[in-house]
Amino acid sequence: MALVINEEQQMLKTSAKELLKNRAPVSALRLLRDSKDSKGYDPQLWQEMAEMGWTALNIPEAYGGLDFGYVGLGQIMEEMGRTLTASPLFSTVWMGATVINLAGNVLQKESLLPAIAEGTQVVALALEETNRHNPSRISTTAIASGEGYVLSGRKVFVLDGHIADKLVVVARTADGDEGINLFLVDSKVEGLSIERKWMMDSRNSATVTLENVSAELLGEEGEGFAALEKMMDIARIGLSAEMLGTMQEAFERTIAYLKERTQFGVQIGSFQALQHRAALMYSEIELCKSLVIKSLQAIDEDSSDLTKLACMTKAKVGETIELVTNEAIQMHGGIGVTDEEEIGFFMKRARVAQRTLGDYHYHLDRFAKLNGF
Amino acid sequence: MALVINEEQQMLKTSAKELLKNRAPVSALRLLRDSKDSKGYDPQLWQEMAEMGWTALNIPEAYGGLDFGYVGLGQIMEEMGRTLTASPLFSTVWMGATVINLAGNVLQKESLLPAIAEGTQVVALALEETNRHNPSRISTTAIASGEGYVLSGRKVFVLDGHIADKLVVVARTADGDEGINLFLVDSKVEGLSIERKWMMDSRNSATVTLENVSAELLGEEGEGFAALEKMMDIARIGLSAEMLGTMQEAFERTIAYLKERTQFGVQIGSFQALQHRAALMYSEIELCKSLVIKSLQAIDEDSSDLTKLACMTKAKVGETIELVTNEAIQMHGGIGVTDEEEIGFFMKRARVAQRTLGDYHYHLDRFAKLNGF
Amino acid sequence: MSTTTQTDIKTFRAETRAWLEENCPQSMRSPYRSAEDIFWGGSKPEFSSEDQKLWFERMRDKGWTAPAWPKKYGGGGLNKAEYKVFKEEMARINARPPLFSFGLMMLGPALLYFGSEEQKMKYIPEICRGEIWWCQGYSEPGSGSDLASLQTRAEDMGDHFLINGQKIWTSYADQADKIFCLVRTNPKAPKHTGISFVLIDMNQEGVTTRPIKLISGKSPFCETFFDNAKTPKENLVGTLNDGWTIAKYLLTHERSGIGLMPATQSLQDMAIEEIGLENGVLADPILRPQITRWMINEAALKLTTERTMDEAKAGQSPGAKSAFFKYYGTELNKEQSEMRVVIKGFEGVEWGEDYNDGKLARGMCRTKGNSIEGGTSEVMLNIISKRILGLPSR
Amino acid sequence: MSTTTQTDIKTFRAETRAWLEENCPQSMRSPYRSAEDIFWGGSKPEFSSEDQKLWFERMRDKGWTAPAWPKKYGGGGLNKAEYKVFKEEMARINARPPLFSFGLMMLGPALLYFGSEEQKMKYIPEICRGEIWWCQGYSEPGSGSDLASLQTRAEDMGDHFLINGQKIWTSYADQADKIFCLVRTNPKAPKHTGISFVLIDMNQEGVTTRPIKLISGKSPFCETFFDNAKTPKENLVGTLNDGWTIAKYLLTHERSGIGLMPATQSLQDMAIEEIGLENGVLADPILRPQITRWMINEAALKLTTERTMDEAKAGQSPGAKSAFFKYYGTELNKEQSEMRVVIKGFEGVEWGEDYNDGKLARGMCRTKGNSIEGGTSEVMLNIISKRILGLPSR
Repeated sequence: MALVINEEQQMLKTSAKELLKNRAPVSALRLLRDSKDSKGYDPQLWQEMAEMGWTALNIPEAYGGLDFGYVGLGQIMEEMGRTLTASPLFSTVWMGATVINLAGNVLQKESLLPAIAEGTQVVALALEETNRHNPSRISTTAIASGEGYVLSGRKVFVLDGHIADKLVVVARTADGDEGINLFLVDSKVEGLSIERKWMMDSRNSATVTLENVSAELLGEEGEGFAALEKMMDIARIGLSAEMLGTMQEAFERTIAYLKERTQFGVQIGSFQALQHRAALMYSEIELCKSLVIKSLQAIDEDSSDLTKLACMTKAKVGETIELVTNEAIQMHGGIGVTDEEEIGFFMKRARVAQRTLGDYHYHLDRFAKLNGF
Repeated sequence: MALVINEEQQMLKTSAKELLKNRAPVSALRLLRDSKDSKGYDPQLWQEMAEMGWTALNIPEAYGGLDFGYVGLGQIMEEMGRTLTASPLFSTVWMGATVINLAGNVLQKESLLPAIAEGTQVVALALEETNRHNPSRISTTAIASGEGYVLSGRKVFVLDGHIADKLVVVARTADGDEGINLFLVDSKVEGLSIERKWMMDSRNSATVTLENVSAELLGEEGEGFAALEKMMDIARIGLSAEMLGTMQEAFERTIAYLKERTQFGVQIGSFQALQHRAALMYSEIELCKSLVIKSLQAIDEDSSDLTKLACMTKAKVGETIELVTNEAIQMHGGIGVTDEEEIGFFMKRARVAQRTLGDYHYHLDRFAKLNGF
Repeated sequence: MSTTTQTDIKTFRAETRAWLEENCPQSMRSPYRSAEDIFWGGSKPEFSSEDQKLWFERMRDKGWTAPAWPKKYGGGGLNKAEYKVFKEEMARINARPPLFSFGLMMLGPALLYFGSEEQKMKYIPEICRGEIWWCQGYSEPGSGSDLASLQTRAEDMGDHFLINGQKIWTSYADQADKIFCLVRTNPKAPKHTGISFVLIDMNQEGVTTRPIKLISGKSPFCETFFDNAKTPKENLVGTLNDGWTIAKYLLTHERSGIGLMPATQSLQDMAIEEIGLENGVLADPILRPQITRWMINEAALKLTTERTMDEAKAGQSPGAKSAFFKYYGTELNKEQSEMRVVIKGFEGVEWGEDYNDGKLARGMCRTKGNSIEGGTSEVMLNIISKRILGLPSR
Repeated sequence: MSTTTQTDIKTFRAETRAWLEENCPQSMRSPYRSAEDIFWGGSKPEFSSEDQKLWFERMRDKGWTAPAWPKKYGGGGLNKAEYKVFKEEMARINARPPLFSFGLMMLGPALLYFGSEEQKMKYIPEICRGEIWWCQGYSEPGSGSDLASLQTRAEDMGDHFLINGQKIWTSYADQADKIFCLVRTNPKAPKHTGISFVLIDMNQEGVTTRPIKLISGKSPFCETFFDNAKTPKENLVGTLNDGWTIAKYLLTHERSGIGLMPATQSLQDMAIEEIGLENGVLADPILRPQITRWMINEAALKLTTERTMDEAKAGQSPGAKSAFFKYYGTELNKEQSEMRVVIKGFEGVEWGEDYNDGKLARGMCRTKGNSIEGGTSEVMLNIISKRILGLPSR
């Protein structure tokens, strides 16, 4: 498949850029942050996104979706990465809808996917239990009880946890990876407590405690971990698309600053040392672009390379976004470290995105293991 | 102790610089190489070095040495690093004399150290058996037989092996590190075959095969490995001093070239990108200088930090010499990759020195282990 | 200065040790843990504890807030050998400096070197007694690394200068009593010339300040505005239009000040505790060599500081080497603070609601400024390449 | 050119496959393993095997040494769709190119674009038939990256040019029949102007060559000296004094040629074989992430080549992007060849007595030139920053 987006995808990207420029520039995130907004996102904007179909792109037509595919959804992420837009798109659509579609039974899909497509349901994934990404180290327990299960444990870094209607909780019914299963938990249920955390990127994250919480198994027992793994690879690619947008925006702003700012009587962009560092960043970003488009296509094609591609992409994008956001601040000089200038927001978002679903250390190591060394 | 050399050491360094400039510039190594010299070094120069006392600096007065210390010997190495001088100083004095002095009994010291001090005995260490430095992986066997031992095995990368009068062979009498011991082998003895290898740096290295070779235990059984380890740390520091000289010379030649060479109508040293890369190299070299002097002093002070310092020094120096010699060639441009220009010799020496007694991968890993992680 | 014999020094060491043992409160015998642990002095002094006050007053009364400065200006009058012993004895018990201020760090040294006798007698004793909080007015919006392009003007009005303009990155300007300041006194002269070094009272109409918020949150930095502010002409330090000489002298002083910050827990311990070992090695195989390289570089940098001092003692001039220390130290500091964030994972990127939360993330953000303030890394590399390596300008 | 329907293409594929199956000797169905496997053509052709000769002659007779060039100049006349199929079918059986030459790679494309009809009819068929070995005369001692500073002069003598000067890095000049050459035809004009592109016979008095030895050992590079050499004026290609346009066109062609060299064994396999695994991971914990990063970068660079071609097909111009490919590809190549030396340890730094020994060490040395020849990495970064990013010149 040609490594370019088609006309329809381009149109979607253009319309996303337009909406986000008007409705969700970086200043919107600043406002959410400074007002300590209780929701951490703009529900009206979220509704507009749903009206534009963004919440339905990866959902099959049978469940009220558009079945447009992940390449298109990736274009939206890239544009949201540029504007640092806070919304439940990643938690609900990339993670929630994907895992329900992969693992859920028909009834579960029927009850949840149309609501996600309409933008009326926010879904959060409760996965992590330690400070570092580790999907196999699950100690939250799930014990069969009557028709359902009872869950107990503690989850950290639950993205959009405090605004979710439903949680998909990863819990253990037995030892080993096969003993790890997925459960649907209503956010209002007894025994569940959700504590919002204030993060560096001013986005939503929560710590969730479950004490004998009633839950419904998502899909079949024994199949949860495989679905979780595939969903994580898909979500890593989506997040990489967002990070690609973020690094491109930070880079372009920096190049613009280098052209505009004068020191010692000349534009600082005329200093060769900065030029070469800019050219290096350009090169790394070019590589990231290729990995992201290839990986997005791999989702839609259900390619057997999905795992390796997701791993490579998150690793390379993670490494590059650190380089680019650090250089962006350094090249902005004194103004770059003030809160008034927006460039710092990109660095902060980069750090949290880096941690999400495995940082570049995690994925470098994983890639070596996938290759048998 | 102040991290500077004293007046006596400075005098020694100055006289070494003088001798080497006249008798052993880089062109001397080229000549040895192009004539495929059968010895791979200049015995007359070696005799002059001995007359200047270089071969006696680390040998106790009781055994005909000067007991001048390793800081002084390090200054010689640094100067020899600048001129890429081929000589048995490292094999015979840094490794041979050191290990005999550490492990040998009085009789052995009396028979060997004075001869080394006089420059009439070349000693080589036969340690490695695999392609990568690994002092614990010894399979050469030593079996007690009569008053002595009989050795069988194959050794690679034996520096100065084909010109040595004596070999110190590392062989195993039992399992584990304690089972590793040191043996003196005469280079003319039956069952020993020595094959010279032509190395990238045009210095001497050989593959040594032992088939039931008669050998004498150096010192006491069970104490060999500890002596070997200490000797290796000392030798790593000596080699680092040489590498420091090599990187400084390559760097200074490059800076001179940057000032001399014009392109696009200006000196290429006025290009800021090259200036910053030069400043980076300067900084790394400064760090190397401090580690080398501190480590040399640690030998003379018999410091308990010797192991950590040797490890840090070889790691940092190894990393920096690769940076500097690569940049040196790149900054010399087209001329830098011709054999006619001498700068390539520095890169080639760097690569072999890097491998000797553990490259920077080895020592980074070792340093982490020494620190319990 | 008097010379000191070995016996004198022994006596001095014994006396100092005894005095410190008796006078340094236990709570003052540990490194600073937070900004509150530093006493800055000033006309409205704020102590965070009784011990801090006691310790400051005892040391002040002995002249030991500035132990090596001449006694006649309020210093301790220690000679080199004594000062070395003093520092060793302080370090032995981890005693905190009783007073920290830009007066001690910067203005004092500059006055001792460039000031008139009147200025020394007037200002240095105040600094030693911690009575005046001085701040520094160098950078301006738009000047950045190109400090000499500064625009704040001081007009000669006969008996005083009339000052108009704006300064930025003036640390603690909102709390300071006075400012030492670079101003343009000859607008027609080329950049480096025509600049003077003057002292200005902050407590006057015509001087206003505004704090700057950083990416790490609140900060000591301010913007300072001069709108027809005044200062008597005797507050000119050094020669008119030759302030650049003093500025350069002080920049070198400042650079050597910004270096590695003390960290509460070593990187290595933090990593072992948080990430753990597998088969005896750190369970993050990528972080492991990064930490190792950092440890080696940090140790080597410390040794290089030591070596440079030893070389200076042996008569070798350090030249422009402070640029190297500034560059390397701040880059190392940025690295270690990034690694701490990585080690702590999700917790490392927590920000919290309050400035005292999210220390790792905020600390990392703060270090981003290290390679910008006091001369950017790029300027340091320029200095190394031109002044140390002698590479040509275009 | 004719358009081709899907049916035509299917037929073409079937025919091509059958023809290749029948005509390509088995020994020609594997990638080049060493320099000897390449047939360069020339007036004194040297074949390393009978199969090589047979394969060349069969392909030559079909016009498939230059499959996409027009038939009237001796090419295969394939249209785009057919050429794509041709390449796919060649790749399917790993068929080696039957002829490799600077005529095919560089001069031919330049003549097709800039040459007169007479020049095309005269020179291109010879190139396709591999009868003439062309070499390239661009660089001069002292010109380096600043190619436009060249000094070799061609004086207008009425019917011919008189050529004096010296070229360097002329690959295989000692074996070549002719040279395409940049010369200065107007010494008064500024650098980029006043340069012309001419074709010169090497077999004449006044042209001498001397091989250059590299740090890797012997090399195809030579120095070439012109001492009153001559060439008829009809051998001027393009417009007089406008040779720079052709030079730039060709430099771009050359850059896209220097890229990753095929390696016999993957880094990863070599490392596993030589170093081995411990607890399932490579026993060199520092090399492991280096190899991993390299593998990811290499895959990403390949994808970027693919993406750039797809974008070009979709109408987006690649602009100056060849500078990026040249830069990144050569840096990756240097890295992998350094890693091979590291993996092989002591054996990796063996040099041996003969040029065929010490392949790893010599190979590593040879790659050092990759980031210099065809435009240094620094020049590539300059091009990226100015032509792609639009950063200003000083």
